Amino acid sequence: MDFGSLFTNVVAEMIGPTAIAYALAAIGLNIHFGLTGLINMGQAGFMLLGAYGFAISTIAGWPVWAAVLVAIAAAVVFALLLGIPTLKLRGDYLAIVTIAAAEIIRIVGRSTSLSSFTGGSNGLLGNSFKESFSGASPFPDGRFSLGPFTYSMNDSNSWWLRIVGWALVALACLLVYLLMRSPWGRVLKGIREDEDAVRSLGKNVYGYKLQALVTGGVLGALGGIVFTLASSVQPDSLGRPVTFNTWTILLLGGAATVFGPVLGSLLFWGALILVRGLLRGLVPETILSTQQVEQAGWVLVGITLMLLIVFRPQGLLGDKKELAINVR
Amino acid sequence: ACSSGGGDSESTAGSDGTSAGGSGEGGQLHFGTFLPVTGSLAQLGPPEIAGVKLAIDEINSAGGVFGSDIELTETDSSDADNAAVGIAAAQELINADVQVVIGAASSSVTKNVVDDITGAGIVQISPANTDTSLSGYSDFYFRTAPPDTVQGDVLGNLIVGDGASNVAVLVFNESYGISLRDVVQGVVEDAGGAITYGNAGQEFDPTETNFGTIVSDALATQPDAVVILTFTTQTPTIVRELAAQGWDMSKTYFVDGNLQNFGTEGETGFPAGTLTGAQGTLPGAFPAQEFQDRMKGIDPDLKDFSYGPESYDATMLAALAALKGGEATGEAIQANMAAVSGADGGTECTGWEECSGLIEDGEDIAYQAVSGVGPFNEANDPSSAFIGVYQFGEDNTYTFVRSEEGEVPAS
Amino acid sequence: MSTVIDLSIVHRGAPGGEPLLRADNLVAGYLPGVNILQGCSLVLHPGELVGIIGPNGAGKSTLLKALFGLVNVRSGTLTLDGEDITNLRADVLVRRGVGFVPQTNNVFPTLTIEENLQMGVYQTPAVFKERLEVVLDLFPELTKRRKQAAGALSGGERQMVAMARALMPEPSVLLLDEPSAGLSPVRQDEAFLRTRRINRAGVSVVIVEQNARRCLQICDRAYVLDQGRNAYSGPGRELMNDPKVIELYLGTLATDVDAARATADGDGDSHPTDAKDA
Amino acid sequence: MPVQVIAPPGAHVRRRLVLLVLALLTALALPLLASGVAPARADSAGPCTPAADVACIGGTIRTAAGDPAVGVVLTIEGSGDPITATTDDTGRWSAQVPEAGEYTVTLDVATLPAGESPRDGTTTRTVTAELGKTKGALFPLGAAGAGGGATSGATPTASASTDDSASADASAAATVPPGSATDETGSGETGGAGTNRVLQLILAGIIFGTLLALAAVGANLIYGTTGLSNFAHGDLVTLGGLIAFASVQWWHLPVGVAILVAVVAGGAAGWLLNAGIFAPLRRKRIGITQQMIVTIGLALALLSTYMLFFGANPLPIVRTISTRLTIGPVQISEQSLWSLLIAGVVLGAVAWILQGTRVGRATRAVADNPALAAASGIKVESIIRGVWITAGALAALGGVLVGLYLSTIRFNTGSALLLLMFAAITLGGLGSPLGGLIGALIIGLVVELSTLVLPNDMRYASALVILIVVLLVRPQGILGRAERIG
Amino acid sequence: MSADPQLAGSHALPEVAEARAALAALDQVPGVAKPDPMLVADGVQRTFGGVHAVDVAHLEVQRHVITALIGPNGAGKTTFFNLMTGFDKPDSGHWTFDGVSLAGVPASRVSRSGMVRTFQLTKALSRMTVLENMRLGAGSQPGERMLTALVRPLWVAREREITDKAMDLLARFKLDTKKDDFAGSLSGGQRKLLEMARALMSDPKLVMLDEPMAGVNPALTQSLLGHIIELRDEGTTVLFVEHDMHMVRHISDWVVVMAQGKVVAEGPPKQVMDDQAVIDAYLGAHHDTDLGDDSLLDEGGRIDAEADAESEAELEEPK
Ligand SMILES: Nc1ncnc2c1ncn2[C@@H]1O[C@H](COP(=O)(O)OP(=O)(O)OP(=O)(O)O)[C@@H](O)[C@H]1O
Ligand SMILES: Nc1ncnc2c1ncn2[C@@H]1O[C@H](COP(=O)(O)OP(=O)(O)OP(=O)(O)O)[C@@H](O)[C@H]1O
Ligand SMILES: [Mg+2]
Ligand SMILES: [Mg+2]
Repeated sequence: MDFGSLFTNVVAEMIGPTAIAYALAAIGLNIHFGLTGLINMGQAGFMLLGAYGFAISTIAGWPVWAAVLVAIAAAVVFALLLGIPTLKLRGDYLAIVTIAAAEIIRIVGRSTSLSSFTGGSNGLLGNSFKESFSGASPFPDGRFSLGPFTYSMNDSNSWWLRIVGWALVALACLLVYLLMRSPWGRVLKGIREDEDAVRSLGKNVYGYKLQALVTGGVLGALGGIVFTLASSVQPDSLGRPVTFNTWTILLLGGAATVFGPVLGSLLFWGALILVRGLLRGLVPETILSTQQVEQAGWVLVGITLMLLIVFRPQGLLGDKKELAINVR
Repeated sequence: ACSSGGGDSESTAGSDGTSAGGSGEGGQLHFGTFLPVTGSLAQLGPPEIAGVKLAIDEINSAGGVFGSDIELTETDSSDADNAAVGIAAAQELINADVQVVIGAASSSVTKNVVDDITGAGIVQISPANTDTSLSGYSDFYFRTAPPDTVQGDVLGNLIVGDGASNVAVLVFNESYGISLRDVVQGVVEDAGGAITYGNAGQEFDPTETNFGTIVSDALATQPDAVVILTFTTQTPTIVRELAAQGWDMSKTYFVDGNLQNFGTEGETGFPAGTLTGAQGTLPGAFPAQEFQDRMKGIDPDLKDFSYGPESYDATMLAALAALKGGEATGEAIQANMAAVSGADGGTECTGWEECSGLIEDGEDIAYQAVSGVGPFNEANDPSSAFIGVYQFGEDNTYTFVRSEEGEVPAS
Repeated sequence: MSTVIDLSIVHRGAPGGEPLLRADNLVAGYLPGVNILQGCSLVLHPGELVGIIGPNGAGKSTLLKALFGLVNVRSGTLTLDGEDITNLRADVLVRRGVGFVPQTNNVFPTLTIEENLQMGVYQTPAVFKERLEVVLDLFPELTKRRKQAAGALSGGERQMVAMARALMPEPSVLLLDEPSAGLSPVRQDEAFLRTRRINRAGVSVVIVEQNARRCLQICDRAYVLDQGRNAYSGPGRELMNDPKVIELYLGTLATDVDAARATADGDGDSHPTDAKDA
Repeated sequence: MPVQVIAPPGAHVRRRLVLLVLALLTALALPLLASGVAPARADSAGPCTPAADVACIGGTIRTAAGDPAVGVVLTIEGSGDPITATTDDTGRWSAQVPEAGEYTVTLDVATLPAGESPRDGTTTRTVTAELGKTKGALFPLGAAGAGGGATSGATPTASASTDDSASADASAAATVPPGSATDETGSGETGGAGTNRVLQLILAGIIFGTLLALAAVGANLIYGTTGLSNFAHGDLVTLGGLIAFASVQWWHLPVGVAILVAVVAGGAAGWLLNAGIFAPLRRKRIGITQQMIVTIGLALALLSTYMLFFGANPLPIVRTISTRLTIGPVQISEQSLWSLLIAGVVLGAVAWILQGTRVGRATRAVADNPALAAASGIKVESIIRGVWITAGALAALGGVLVGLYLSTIRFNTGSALLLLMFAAITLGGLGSPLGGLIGALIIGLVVELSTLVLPNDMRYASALVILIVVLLVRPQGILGRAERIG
Repeated sequence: MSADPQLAGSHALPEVAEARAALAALDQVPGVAKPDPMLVADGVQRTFGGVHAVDVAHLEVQRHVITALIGPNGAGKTTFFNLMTGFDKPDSGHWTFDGVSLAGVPASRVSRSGMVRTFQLTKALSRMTVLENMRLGAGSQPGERMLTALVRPLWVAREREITDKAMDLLARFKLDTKKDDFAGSLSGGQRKLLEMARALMSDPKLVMLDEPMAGVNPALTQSLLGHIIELRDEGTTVLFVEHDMHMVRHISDWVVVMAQGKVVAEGPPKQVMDDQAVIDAYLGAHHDTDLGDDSLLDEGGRIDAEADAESEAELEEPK
């Protein structure tokens, strides 16, 4: 078994666009859940809208910055559409509404009725929208190796994307850091605990929830852009499993912490590659065929996930003390 | 270690080092499979993987290429729902410095990774992508799947020839189903018939499992024939529903994505006689039995052979292209794919031994695909394909009736 | 103010006899490393009514919860009828005849009043009908709302439901955590009297109260808890008049107001007959 | 076979000859076709077989009633001499044309069987022949005057139920009482084989809704008692179906026993999940959101395990296919009828237990306030254990019945239904089992009836839209209770 | 009129003394008009499934005084609070606060306009520290706007003020040692205290306390009453629900009695509490009798008779 290349693969995944995209989405979800207590089960919907917004407007010939703005606007509009009627719903009701809304976006996106914009189930091809982003890169073209990692400088899944992506993650972390320690963050936390109490103290709970939903959703949309810039726009690729993964990442890293979502994303994707790689390398073909190994890999990933929560329920960076206060 | 030279596909500057360092004259070939092992399309994976392995087995047992065996790295492309798995697998293959990636099965998954793979100078050959928008996507992207235009045309004419003027199409909303449907619809309508069900807007979800209403709606339009355009994930359920609602199954048509020897036993079996008389089209010029037996030699559990031949061909073509190009690099393979497929003519040959022998003798070859596809055209799609027509018997297995060849219209 | 003190009540329960419930040097807490009870002791003789008072956060509720197995006891011993019950599960204690009314969250909000009461005799469903009548007799205002969800009740009504629920199974030991909070004055008086009557009927009671005067009036003995430790203990009347206890825990408000009222009224007559404008 | 060779007066000798040859060939081919095993030889499919240098044009002509129209003459004109072709006893005709290119096929109306005429009035079609292929030309027939419907019949619901409808084939009619097959003519809303479409959809909706309710009720119970949204519930449903499949197909047990085995297995799984995972989590006082993530991990592990053992193919619990019974204006398969019945009875029993029994109330009490429940002498943990066992068993039963109704079960059947299950219980009011049933029925009906107006692939989206709309009006769900504040 | 002259704060604002004095001249009838009403409710009705929980024809709450709202359990006091503060919607009726109509105004706006309430069943923000709970109660913190929140200097100064004030109140409420504990870990009484202290953070014009002292230790209650009186003297209007008659008598300037949703009596504390109807329905004639008296234990004793009287009164009284 080649541990060197396995290690390389693990690290590559951890610094790659998938980890970045999920980190952004999880930071957004952290604003929803960790800070405000909104159980948003539709983060993938925001990501998909971001992806569509970016890709469709790029295909329509808009420059990168405008396309990003369109993606953000799409997320904002969706957050408002979703939030204005539903934010008065409590906890689990909101969860099902958001999961349903995200699913509706996916189904409508892949349906034949809008295929002139969304490409229907074909989705939107990478080469139809990636160029303007790689064109915006200040770096020379070509491939570049840093240690064992070789990527193209600017094309799909490039160093350029990684740099921009991590910069976004850093910015998002800074944003959360500032907000979390501010009175604004305090109000959100209050809403998380008991919105009626906060209402009685004169805070416009509804407005705050909407702000949180929009902010987190925009981060999700940015995550969606990063994700599609390394792949293509496929509605099915930003469906329910993505939301589940994002939640896992958030709780793995620790909700209501600044770096939890980022750490969670790194570890989740790193662990995924590691677990499956180890299985592949260590289990002889006579016991499990290569195919079975992949499936068993998922079983292990699921179990690992459960064990992590069991043994570190507050997440890696979370506060154990908060957990001890039994809310229910 | 920094090499930011010109990145255009002609340049082999970056890969010179690799090709010189290998054993033999040209270095070692390293292929990767990028096929679904998990996820909702997992049942498509085994025959495809078996096809690749069969080809590599045959090549390696004949001494390999450039004096060394072809190395194979298998990865899981999963499905579009778990895109991140596929993306990671693609990165893994890129990191492993493969020269050829065989996959993916689903067009959606392909689209997620094709930029990365081809951008790294790796030849990607899909055995199953039929989405027309992938035609000519990249110089490094090929496919051995028969274009829908050919199969759909044959299928449409088969239906029309059987006198069906009102045709109901049970089609799922995936590019595979929709583009086949469009072709069939064209043929049927040109001939004066009509699609009574399955028009735009009547596609169902690819994850649909509840077909009662869909089937009864389709049958309510009083069709003369029913075409099933889905993968094997949904087909058995649809067949059962059709039979339960009293449809005469002899007027049912299958396609390569779901034509399967269902049999009367085991998981896939239907009661004897269920499918008697139903027909299906399957790309491939030759009666497939002998080839299927060879595939079973690789994976004895195989029941379904969809896209196995295409995968085999993809592997063979890539290996031959490498041999012809004289080095184990993506660029060399890419440059010679069309040539070995017979795009510029050449001696027709089948199998590794014959074809590699011809190449080593310096001859131009035209590899005769097991799947019946013709040489690549400018868009790296098969330019033509043989389509076999098959008919089900009492035991729900199909037998060969005849085959037709179709050209891919130049786009 | 009545001064009738029947000393025979105070020492009922035979001092020197075996205590029914006994807690020795209890140490307990919620968060790891933080002890709320820091060596609390309590003795309850059969047939006794014992009160616990103390400032907010002293650990009174924690003590009751510890007795009832709802808080983990870290050290110390707990015996019921001579048997060790430290950290026994609550339902086991219920089977052994211990009843408990928590301070907060003391009803099942989505269950109707009747269902709430039914839960009170969960382990002995056969007696439900009979006990229901008895208990509804005690709280007649609950009768007409039997089918209403307890969550919709007013604060005081909830309190009645909570008390009623605890009385359903005829426990032999009753642990009450502020049963009078939120009740109207006359209902409070009733609650205390009822407690006494129950006690008289043979139930041993531990009652935690912030209505400290009332509590001390009715109980045989009382403990004053402060910061998780026993601060004072003794017969209720003694504590009530102990200046230290008054200063630290009881306050002088009631006496002040009464005094002021007495002055204003001019005489001790507390039965004004003039005002009748409602 | 109603062979009706109508030879008009003065027919060519040559045509006779062609007929003869055709008849001979058909006679040769027939036994082979009838045996059902088509020979693997290319030339046996018909008179003209396309080859690399052969192009064919052909088709089949049927009367309005669907019988082969025999002896119909067609003329094919293009390059070279005109060619005539005549339909054989199966209504089939074909002609070999000399080269690729455009040909005009003309139907000789005079040779048509009595009373038949081209439905759309067209008697000529242009066909582009290609080497190596058979190109078709269609001449659908229909009674004069009744035509038009089918030519514009590209719209599906406008229904091609003109007179050619009887061509819907004999076997369909065989399962349907005679008479019902004829009364549908011209009626826009008649469904397949003589059923009323709207009623049929409603029935389908009710069955689907009931089964969904059964599959979902366990999730509702678990939510109701512990507050946990169990994302692995769908996989418990799948488990039932898969166990039933294995019992019937692998261990050859009768279906009834298989259902029992599946239910027991489901209950055992519920017990195991609680004892092995969730009871310890509760003991450690781990938050409900964390537990929810654990269920996500569990769902992943279960799904992959199923795939490992059962593969990705759809699996039939029973291999036989039972045709549908017709009851009044609707059709229903016997399996579905049984499923509906069992589900109805079980749901009723569950509702009664929850509302009418002490233990049922105790589950609600535990849901409301576990600490107080313990203080009331309820064994909270054993109630929760019981709920998990029941939930597992009910999910498994739901899985079997869903598998029977949908006719197959797959490793992801349950997880694909999960969202609908959650939607149903949310719609009804979380934690309210009766509400869950109502919610599920609404979802089932919307899913089925939405196809009347919406594209097919939007049917689930429409159910979700309904969910959102209802929650806007009643934020606590249909039967949920609003909370008191203060 | 003062219940207790010695408690009329010497440093009270003149208008406060004036407002209190003005009460003396009023008729003691339900719904009487006050000279300077802060809160005026008209025809406010709320029914739950046929039961009239609140049915207030007219009620005015005088500015600058302490008004107590008393009444039997289930009289509708909490529901009335909920309606006034926008946490519940009445079936009919309108009301004004400080001259502004508040019908249909959301709870948060009501609170911001200066009418702050506490909850009978406390709503501590469990996983926030006590100090954070307090800070949240403060108004006009620019840092609570999202964009300003990002620029720390824009709000630190105000934050410091808020913190100082919070610490001050916490000390008064004996919660200062708990300031860094999670509010969820407080005892029942401590939560009540936190709830009240938090409501006072925003310097409300009218503070509505729902049974603030239930469960609070008597010694502490006593010291807190002083604080409430001080608040009034500084100009805050107080409306509170309480069952502790000592407290009502000690600090209230005016008492409103509710029963079965209706206002059934109003007046200065002494008069109201001496009102036989109120005594029958609510207080019980001997609520200050020593309950240690064994004679009370006999069935059919005096208290029982009173309890029965209350039940009957409840049934008959409102028309
Ligand atoms: N959401 C509700 N649904 C049904 N009934 C309710 C609801 N809220 C209150 N009620 C009823 O309205 C009546 C008034 O309740 P409210 O809480 O206002 O009483 P209260 O005067 O505050 O009593 P307490 O002194 O016991 O707190 C009660 O009988 C209560 O049961
Ligand atoms: N769930 C909990 N987690 C952590 N600490 C707690 C918890 N409950 C109570 N405490 C702490 O334990 C101490 C004692 O609380 P307890 O409830 O026993 O007080 P109490 O004497 O009943 O007070 P009160 O008269 O106010 O009800 C308090 O300081 C409180 O902060
Ligand atoms: Mg307490
Ligand atoms: Mg109240």
